[in-house]
This record gives sequence, C-alpha cells and structure tokens, in this order.
Amino acid sequence: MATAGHAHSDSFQYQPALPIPNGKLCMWLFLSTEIMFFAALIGTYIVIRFGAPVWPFSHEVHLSEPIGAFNTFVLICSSVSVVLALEASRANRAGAAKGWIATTLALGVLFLGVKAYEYNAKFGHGIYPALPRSRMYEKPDLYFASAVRQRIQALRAEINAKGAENLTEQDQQRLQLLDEIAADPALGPDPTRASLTALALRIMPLGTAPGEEESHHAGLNDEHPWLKLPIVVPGGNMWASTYFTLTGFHALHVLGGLVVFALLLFMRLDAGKANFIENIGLYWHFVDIVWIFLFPLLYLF
Amino acid sequence: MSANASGETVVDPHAAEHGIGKYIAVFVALIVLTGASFFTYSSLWPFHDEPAVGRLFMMAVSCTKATLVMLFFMHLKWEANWKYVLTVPPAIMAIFIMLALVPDIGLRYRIASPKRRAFMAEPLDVASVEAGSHAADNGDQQHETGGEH
Amino acid sequence: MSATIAHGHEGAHGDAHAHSGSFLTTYVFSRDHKVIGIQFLISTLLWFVVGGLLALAVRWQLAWPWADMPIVGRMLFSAEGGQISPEFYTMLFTMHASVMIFFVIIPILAGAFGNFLIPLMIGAEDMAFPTLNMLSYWAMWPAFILMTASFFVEGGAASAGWTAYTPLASVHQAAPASGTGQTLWLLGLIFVGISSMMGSVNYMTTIIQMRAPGMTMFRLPLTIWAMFITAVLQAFALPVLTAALFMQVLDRVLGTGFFVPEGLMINNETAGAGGGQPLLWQHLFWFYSHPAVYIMILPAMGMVSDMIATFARKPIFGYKPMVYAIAGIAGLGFIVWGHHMFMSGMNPYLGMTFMLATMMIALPSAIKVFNWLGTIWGGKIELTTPMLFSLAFVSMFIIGGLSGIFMAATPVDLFIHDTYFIVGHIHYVLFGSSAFAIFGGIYYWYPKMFGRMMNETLGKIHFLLSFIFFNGTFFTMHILGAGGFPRRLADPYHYEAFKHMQPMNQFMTICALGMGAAQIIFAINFFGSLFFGKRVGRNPWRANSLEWQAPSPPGHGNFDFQPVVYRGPYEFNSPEVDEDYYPQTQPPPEKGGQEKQKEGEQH
Amino acid sequence: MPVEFGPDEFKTNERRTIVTRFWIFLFLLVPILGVGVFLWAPYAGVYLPQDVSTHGHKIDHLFTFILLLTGAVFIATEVVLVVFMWRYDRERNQDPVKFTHGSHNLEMVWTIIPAATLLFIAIYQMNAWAEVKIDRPDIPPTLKVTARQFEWRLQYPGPDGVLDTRDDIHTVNDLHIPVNEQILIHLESDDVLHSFFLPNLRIKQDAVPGSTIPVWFRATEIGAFDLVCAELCGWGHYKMKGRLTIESREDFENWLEQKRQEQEAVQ
Repeated sequence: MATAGHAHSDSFQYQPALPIPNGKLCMWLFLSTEIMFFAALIGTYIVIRFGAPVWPFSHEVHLSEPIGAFNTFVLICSSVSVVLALEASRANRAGAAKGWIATTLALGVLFLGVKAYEYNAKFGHGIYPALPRSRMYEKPDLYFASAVRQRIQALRAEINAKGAENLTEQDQQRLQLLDEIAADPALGPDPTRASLTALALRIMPLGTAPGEEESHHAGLNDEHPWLKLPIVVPGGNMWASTYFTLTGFHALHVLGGLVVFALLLFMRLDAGKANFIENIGLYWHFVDIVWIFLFPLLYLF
Repeated sequence: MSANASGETVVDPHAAEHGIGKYIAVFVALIVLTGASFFTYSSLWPFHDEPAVGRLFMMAVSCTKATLVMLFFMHLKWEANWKYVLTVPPAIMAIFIMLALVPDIGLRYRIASPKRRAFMAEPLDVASVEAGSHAADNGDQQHETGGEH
Repeated sequence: MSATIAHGHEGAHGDAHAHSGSFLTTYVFSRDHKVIGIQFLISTLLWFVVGGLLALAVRWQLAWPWADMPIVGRMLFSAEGGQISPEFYTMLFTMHASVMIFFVIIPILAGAFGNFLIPLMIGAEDMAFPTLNMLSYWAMWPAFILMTASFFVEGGAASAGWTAYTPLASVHQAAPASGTGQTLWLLGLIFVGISSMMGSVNYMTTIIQMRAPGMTMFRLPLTIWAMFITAVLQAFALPVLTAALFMQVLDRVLGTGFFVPEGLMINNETAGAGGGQPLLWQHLFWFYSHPAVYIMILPAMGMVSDMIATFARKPIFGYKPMVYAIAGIAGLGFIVWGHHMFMSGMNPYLGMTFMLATMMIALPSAIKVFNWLGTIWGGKIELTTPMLFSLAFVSMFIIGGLSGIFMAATPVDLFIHDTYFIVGHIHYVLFGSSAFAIFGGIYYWYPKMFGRMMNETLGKIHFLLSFIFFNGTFFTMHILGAGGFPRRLADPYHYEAFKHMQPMNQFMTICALGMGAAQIIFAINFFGSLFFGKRVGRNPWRANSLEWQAPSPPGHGNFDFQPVVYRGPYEFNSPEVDEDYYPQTQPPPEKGGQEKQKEGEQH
Repeated sequence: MPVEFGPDEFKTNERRTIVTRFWIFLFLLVPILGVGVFLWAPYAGVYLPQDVSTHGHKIDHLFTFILLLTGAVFIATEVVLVVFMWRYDRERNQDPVKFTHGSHNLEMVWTIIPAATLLFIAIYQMNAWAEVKIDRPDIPPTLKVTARQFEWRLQYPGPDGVLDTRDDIHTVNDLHIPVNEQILIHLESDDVLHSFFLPNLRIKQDAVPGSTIPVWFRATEIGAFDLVCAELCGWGHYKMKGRLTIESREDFENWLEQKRQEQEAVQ
C-alpha cells in the first residue's frame, strides 16, 4: 500500500462510466459549446436578416454561388479524407493515414484560399465594414452625394499635388473623367431622387435577383478601379457585418483544424494515434456541418 | 470483433472499420444534396415567387446533410445513448435563443423611431431611373456606359 | 478507526512526491490540479482586494460626494484635487463589478474550489486533462493583464457598467472613457471565457469518467454535483457571451453594426454602419449573465451543503431533492434572462413569459433552504468557523432569495428596477451568500490544502465583523431602493428627493470600511496559518467524503491507496458504526474483518 | 486510534455555552433588525415615495403584498434556523442524532405550497403589468420625450395638435403635464440608452435609440416632482435631471402658450 503512490496510473481504477475515451467525451462536450457559439452568431444573422427592410441579393454584393458551392464540395471531400485517415490509422496503416491527413490539409488550405479570393473580391468593390464608416451607403441620399463629391475632390487634389508640369497623359485622362463625373446632375445644386439613384447605379450597378436574366454592364468603379467611389448597397452594411463575422469565425475554426493537421504530419499515425485522429476528425466534421448551414444561409437565401 | 461488421444494425463501435464503401455512398449523397440546393436556382424550380418555399427546402437539405455527416462521419449511428444527451439540449437551446430574439430583434422596425426610418435602407427605385434616363439623361450617360446599353 | 485512514504517514508521503520536478514545473506551470486550484485561489484573493478597494471608493463617493479622499485621493486624482471625478466614478463601479464577478467569484468557485476538490472528492488521481487544466489557469493571465492595462490607457478603464450596454459601450464617442479601455475589457472577458470553457469541459469529463469504484452519480457529494451542473451551465451559456463580446469588439474596431441602429449620431459623429439593435446585446449578454448568477451561487450551495452536514453531524436532508433542485435551477436559469430587461423596451408579452419562468425559479431555491434547515434539525451542531459561515450563508440567502421575488414581479420591478434594491439583492446573493460560502470553504478545506489549521479565534472574529458589517452595509439598500434611490449615480444628492438619504449612505459606507478592515484579519489568518497553523491529520473535521481520506496535503496523485466507495458522503451518526461518522471508503461492518481488501474487489 | 480534532474548542467545553449563545443571538438579530428596518423606513421617509398616479397604488399594493408574504417566510425561516441552532447545539442536545435521509412527504409539501404561492403571485400581477405596458390608450401622443446626453428634450405639439411639425414647442428638462388626463408619451433616444423614471408616478421605461416607445399614465395630483434618468448613460448620468410639473389644464395651457411665445420671440 505504501508504495502504491509511485505508480498511480497503473493501479487506479475508476467507476465504469461512458464507454468512450475521455478525449472523445471532451471533444463532444467542446463541440456542444461550439454549437452554442455558432447558434448565437447564426441566430443573430437570421433575426437581423429577416427583420431587415431590404437585404441585398447575393449578386448585388458580388457573391458567387458556384464558388460557394465549390467550397462546400472541398469541405465535404476533406471530411471524407479525414474519415479515411481514421480508418487507415485504425487498421495500423500509418503511411496511408498520413496521406489522407495530407489530403485533408491540402483541401483545407484550398478552402481558405478560395475564401481569401472571395474576401479580396468584396474588398475590391468596397464592400466591407469600416470605421467611422465604410464606402457603402444604404440609400442614394444627400449624404451619399456629398461623399462622392468629397472623394472626387480628394482624387483631384491627389493628382494636382504632383504639380501641373508633371502630369502624365494618364493623369490628364483621369482629371477629365473626374470632371465628367462631377458634372452628373446628382452632384449638382439640386439633385432629384431619380438622379441620385442613377448616379449610384452608374458607379456600381446592382446585380440581379435570382431567376432574372443576368445583364452585365460594368460600373464606374469596375471600369476604373482607382476611383473607389462610394457605392450604394441597400442593406449592405448589415450584410457585410454578418457575412464577414460568420465566415470569418468559420475560417478561424478551419485554420485551427489545419494547424493540428499540420502537426499530425510530423507524427507516426499508427493505431496508437487513432483516438487522436478521431477527435480532430470530429472537430473537422463539425466545422463542415457549420459550413453546410452557412452556405445556403449566406449564398442562396 | 468486427468481423460481422457489414450490417448497419450492429451496435459495435468498431463496425465502421471496413465500411469505406459506406463513406463513399455518404459522400455521393452529400454532393447530390448540395446540387439539390442549387436546384432552387434553376428555371425548373416551380416556386420562384415564394422564396420561403425554397428556403425551407434548402434548410431541410442542410439538416439532412448535417444528419448524414453526424451519423456516419462522426459515427453517431454506432454510439450509445449518450449521443442524445450531448446533442439534443444544445440543439434545443440553439433554436430557443433564435426564437427568443425574434420579438425584439427580428421585429425591430415595428417600433422604429422616425429618425431611424429616415436612415433606413430601402430598395433602389431602378424603374424610375430607367424611365428618366431613357427620356432625358440618355445623352449624358451614353459617353461612359453607352457601350453596354 | 478504519484501516483506510490508519495507514500511510503523510509527512513521508508528501516528501516522496514533492521533488519530482523543478520549482517551475511544480509550482508555476504545474499540471497538478491541487497546485492549479491554489494558484486560482491566490490570484482571485488578490483580485478580491482590488475589487474591494474599488467598492470602497464607490462607497466613499456615495457617502461624501466630491469630498477629498483621505490619504489616497491626492495620489490618485491630483488633477481633481483629490476628488473622484464623475468619469472616474463610472469606471469604479464598472470595474468593481467586472472584477468581482469575472475575476473573483466565478474563478474562485469553479477555478479554485472546483480544481482542488473535484478529483479529491470523486477519488481520482487528477483531472482528466491536466495540461488543459493548466492552460485554463494560464488563459486567465492575459485577462488579468488586459484588465490591469485598461486602467492606464487613455480615457481610462471601461465605464459603461459591467453589463456594457450598447451603444454606450460600443460607440467610441459615447463616453470619454469608452475608448481603448472598453476594448481591453471586452478582450479580457473573452480570455476569461476561454479559460472557463476549457475548465468546464475538463470538469465534466472528469466527473463523468473518473469516479472511484463504487462512486455512483448519486453518491457524489453535493459540492461535486453543483460543480458538475455549473460546468454544464458554463459550457452552454458562455459561448453565447463570447459571441456577443466578439460582436461588440467588431462593432468597435471594424465598424460592423450589430448593436447600432441606423442614423445614430453621438457627439455629432456618425456612430457606425447601423441596421442593428441595442437590445440584441442585452439579450445575448443576459443569456450568459443570468446563468452566470447561478454559476456564482450553485457551487457555493454545494459547499455549504457539505459543511452543514459535517458540522450538524447528520446526513443531508433530502439528498436527491437537493440534486434535482440544482438541476432545476440550472434548467430554468436558461429561460429567465429576460427578467433583467423588463424595462428595456422589450416586447411586453415576452416580458410576461419571462416573468412566469422567473417566478418558478424561486422554487428550487426554496427547496434547498428547507432542506438545509431539515439537515440541522435533530443534529449536534458544532459552531466552528466554517459552520458559522455556512449558517450565515443560509440566513443571508433567504434574504437574497426573497428579495428576488420583488424583481420577478414585473409591476414591482417597474419601480425598483435600477434602484438600490437591486444592488442590495445582488450583494446578498453574491457577497452574503457566495462570498460567505467561499470564506467558509477556505476555513473548511484549508487543512486539506496546506496541512495546517487556520486559527479559529481569528476566524470567528473575522466572521463576526464580516457578518455585522455586511448586513450594516447592504440591508438598508433595500429600503433605499424602495425609496427610489437609483444606482450608478455619481451624486444622487443632486436630486432633492434623495438628499435625506445621505446619512444612511454614510452609515453604510462606514460599515463597508469596517467590512474591508475585517478582511485584513482574514488575510493575516490565511497567510499566517501557512507557517504557524497547527498541523492536522487526514480528517480534522471527522468528515466522510473522499478528500478527507487522502493525506493532508495530498501528494501528487492524491491517494496513497485505491479508494473504493461503499456509500454516500453524508452518513453521519449512522447506526451501523460506533463513531459519529462513516467514511465513504470504510467497508461495511460485516466485512469489518477483511480490512486489507484489494481495491475494486467488491462494493 | 484517537480522532484528531481540529480546533481546541471541541476538546474543552468551558466558555462554549456562553459563546454559543452569543452566536445564536447574532443570528437572531437578523430577523429582528430586518423587520425593524422595514418598520422604521416609512417613518424615516425612506420608503415608497408619494404616489400621484392612477395605477401606482396597484404597484404599491403588490409591493406590500409581496413584502408581507416574503416577510412572513423570512421571519419563519430565520426563526426556525435560530431555534434549531439553539435546540440542537452540540452541548445542549442530549438526544441521539436523528439519523434520517429526508422525508418524501415533507419535500412534497414544501415544493407544492411555494409553487402554488409563486404561481398565484405571477397571475395576480399580470393585470397591473398589462395596464402599464400592454393596454396602450388609443389617443394621439401628448408629447414626445427625446433623451440625450445629458438632458431631456421635450416636444409638445403646437396649435395644430400634431407632433413633428414646425410649430412644435420645445423645452428642455421641464416636463409639464395636465392633471387627471390620460397622457401618452412617445419616448425616444438620440444617442445611448436612458431610462425615463418618474418615481412618484411609478413609471420607468428605457429609451432605446432607434425606437419609439410609448409610455402612458394618468396623474392625480398637482405638484412638482423629479424626473430621473435610471439607466447609465455616461459620465454625466447623475446630472441628467428633469423636473415634472403636474398642473391643472388651464395652467398647462397657459404655460404652453407662454413657451410658444418665447419660442417665437427667439425665431
């Protein structure tokens, strides 16, 4: 008895409890906390979105459903590959397990890459939340017009700061374009509702509702990316808030999983690691499930 | 231990070990279901006028997909009853918190102040612009965007 | 005496384990649940001092507004000539509540007592995940540092109240102090949340999976039951707060619009994108923070149950109803958060629903009080310091619980909401109940933690002063609230109607100072007893639960024998044995001859 | 093997009786002083302030009702605690300890009785709640109150009787209402949360930016009272003080007319 203290791990027995390893139970408990975390975020999105007076269609905010669907496909593939890694590890085929983990890692990186591409596209169009306010306006009102005017003036000042003798031909063209925009009736002394709307559509035409025919005409911001004029996206601010928050936290979870997969590549993934792979697999499937809900909610609704 | 593992009714947690074919089947099902969500976008989808139908359909598809992932990839199909204890309460609470937010947040414009209404987003009145631009502003606009019209 | 207690010589045993690692791994980055528990205990007691000093400053301002603070005033606010400025006053009560709730009561109950007691009381050698446990402590440090730093940034610490109601908290321009300090506050709480989350999954896993043979769920001490349910509450409620905290950070840093309505101008500046709703924050915040109230009281209830049974020398009255009451409080606790928002502009029909649920949550609390009274009925009460604190807990919890019914009644809440009635209520629950149970728990388990007794005389003086001054400080708050005295006012006497309440506030402040001074006795006792306390054996209180069968202090791995559990933890004065206690590990008398049983043979 | 006692007190019983009595007396002080403070409070003037509204007496009645009910429970439980401490003290109690694990019947009794009581309170109060927050009167708003850091802006409809028109009459922190008339206030906030608290009218409602929240009441007595902000709204929260004047219809109209003329003189 007196020596029992030196070898606790072998001698201690516990009351029979759940027939699963501690790690797996802990992972499942952790996943239930994660359910609540995403429930708060997704719940917020749903009440804000369906309570909003107007919400942009996905094309109005340059969201591409095929890209989203491709990402869904990528995540589903990675779920399969991680489950195959688990099978291989259980069968003690360490090499195969490592191969599948590497596949999962590659698919996860691909997912994040696509995500980064999408984010970049939004940023390029000026669709992002920002303090004190972003380039997005909810409606074509006088605040919007004055913001456009300010931007034009800032651009002019920037070009003119080079000095009259240093202006290149490109600068001249730019100044000319700015003058043309400044002559828009909406920026004149008394703009009408219709002219303001026209200006907004001229800067960035809105996309089409699902089912309608696509009509591609580029706006000023698309034709001249250096302009970066303020844009009007009704409901766009809350759209950007929720979209970037939801996908951002999902991407962080993906990133967390990828770090573990990367660490796994340095280990020997034989049967001894099967439990560990199962746990990280559970986490990975959960991340997949979150995306399964996010994809239709954000892209297709 | 898992020699008789092909049947789906076996409660042995190791039953899944040789079921790679099963994973492939689930994988195919998930791809098909993702496609089904997209079906609401096709011209064959009969409920374009009622977006709620499409949304319900997509949520049903998502729930099916999530269930498939949980049952097979996360092995819940072969687990004992603890799976209900761990998954059902958070699911109920997740739905509950969403519902509790509806009266105040989902209906937040019900008691919106005049100031809020003045700044509230509203759909762009594209029709009025088109009517106007074809009549008067057409000449002005042609220079920049005329090529597209 | 049974064999399980007789064998083993704790001095030699302790030495055998103490030197297995370096100083750093043994005492700093330790993975041993007992060291982590004591680390939590010391850290939170230090923050208790900080929170207490902040409270005294709040009381000073309420008693003698704009008066120079003696001694420290000149040092702290030389610019204002030793006065507390109104900006600083808002920071004081904000940080007092934040520190006390998030850095003292929650981590001391779940972190310190949870860590120390769970493996010992269930007969495990450690937590299921010692490393995760260590990380849960060290995740508190970024929070500590961020909170401390927030006092020194421009604009000062968070000043929007511990509830951080938006838009005051989420818009930079709304208050001079809601700048960087508020962001640091939010980030600090996110770290507290991460720490609690890691702790709670670990506790649940440990309690489910690592109980000693024979320790069925209904043989667990009520402390463990309470810790378990607390962990469940934390696991399910905390992520919602974390999400809300992140959203407020994004509102502040990135300019998202979750909590800001359209067209909001503050101090002539646009306050963000708009499209959200301030009430969203309140819903998400209280979805956690109401269960948090139970997180702050349930472990205390469990600990008090253990102490009362031990010192009444009698089995706990109605063990299973007690367990069901804890579970009932937890279950109902999730659906009553709206009672903090009756006056917030919430939909009044929703308010009515929340009111019904809130009324019902008083029920399990009442059941618990009746069962405690039932426990001391017919016992042999030993008025030790822990017992005095436990009985004080019951006495004070009755007040705190009953005053809650006033708030649950929506029309009454209409009047007393945001008055000192609420302040009195929350302090009766959090200080009079939770903190008294914590003090009792420290006196009770100190011998197990450090192998020495705390001084009883000093303990009783500490109790006497705390008890008197506590009631002097907080009881009158109820009638102040009934008089309509609003909370969070830097100078309530700005209003004619409240001027005649100033003498009462001065009395309360004097009591609060006394209460603060009483804690010095506790500090002397706590640290002095580390060196001069009387050494104790394994079971100084003659209690039944498993931790008392381990050496004091337990070595690494806790038990020097395999604990096997034969019965529940409250079999005091059982007719089966001669002694007035009956340890859980002691084999039943008919097997009395075979004392040297092999572990796990039968039970 | 001897049982190791912790504190010395258990080994020697001298002085213990006196000390024990002292503790029991200390616990007895809780119900005595608790009740005493509430009895003393009305005489000290630190109690529910004068009620000048039609619905206020219902709230006060509920308060008193709950106070009496909880007071009875409070006295009963605290006294039981003290009696048990007295009776079952280690030295005093020579009987063997009652070895019991509880009583199912007792548990049922003390579950069902409080449950029924609580349910009764819950249902009993619903009417008062509905009167104050749900049954909104169907009249045009008497005035609009806009809270901002740190003042109350009040806006009365001008001669046209419609709010938000050019002839509106604006005042700051000076709230006048006619007595014995149904008042409907539109409550708004310009910046952060505030709370519109009229202690004497038993009215409290948070002002939420972005929302117009209706508040209604009927004052019964003429006089001047405090308008308090009861929700933290920044550093100047404490000085966000308004004055409520309840006056006769005539006085009210005179005051309104006077304000209107002052306003025109400025413009």
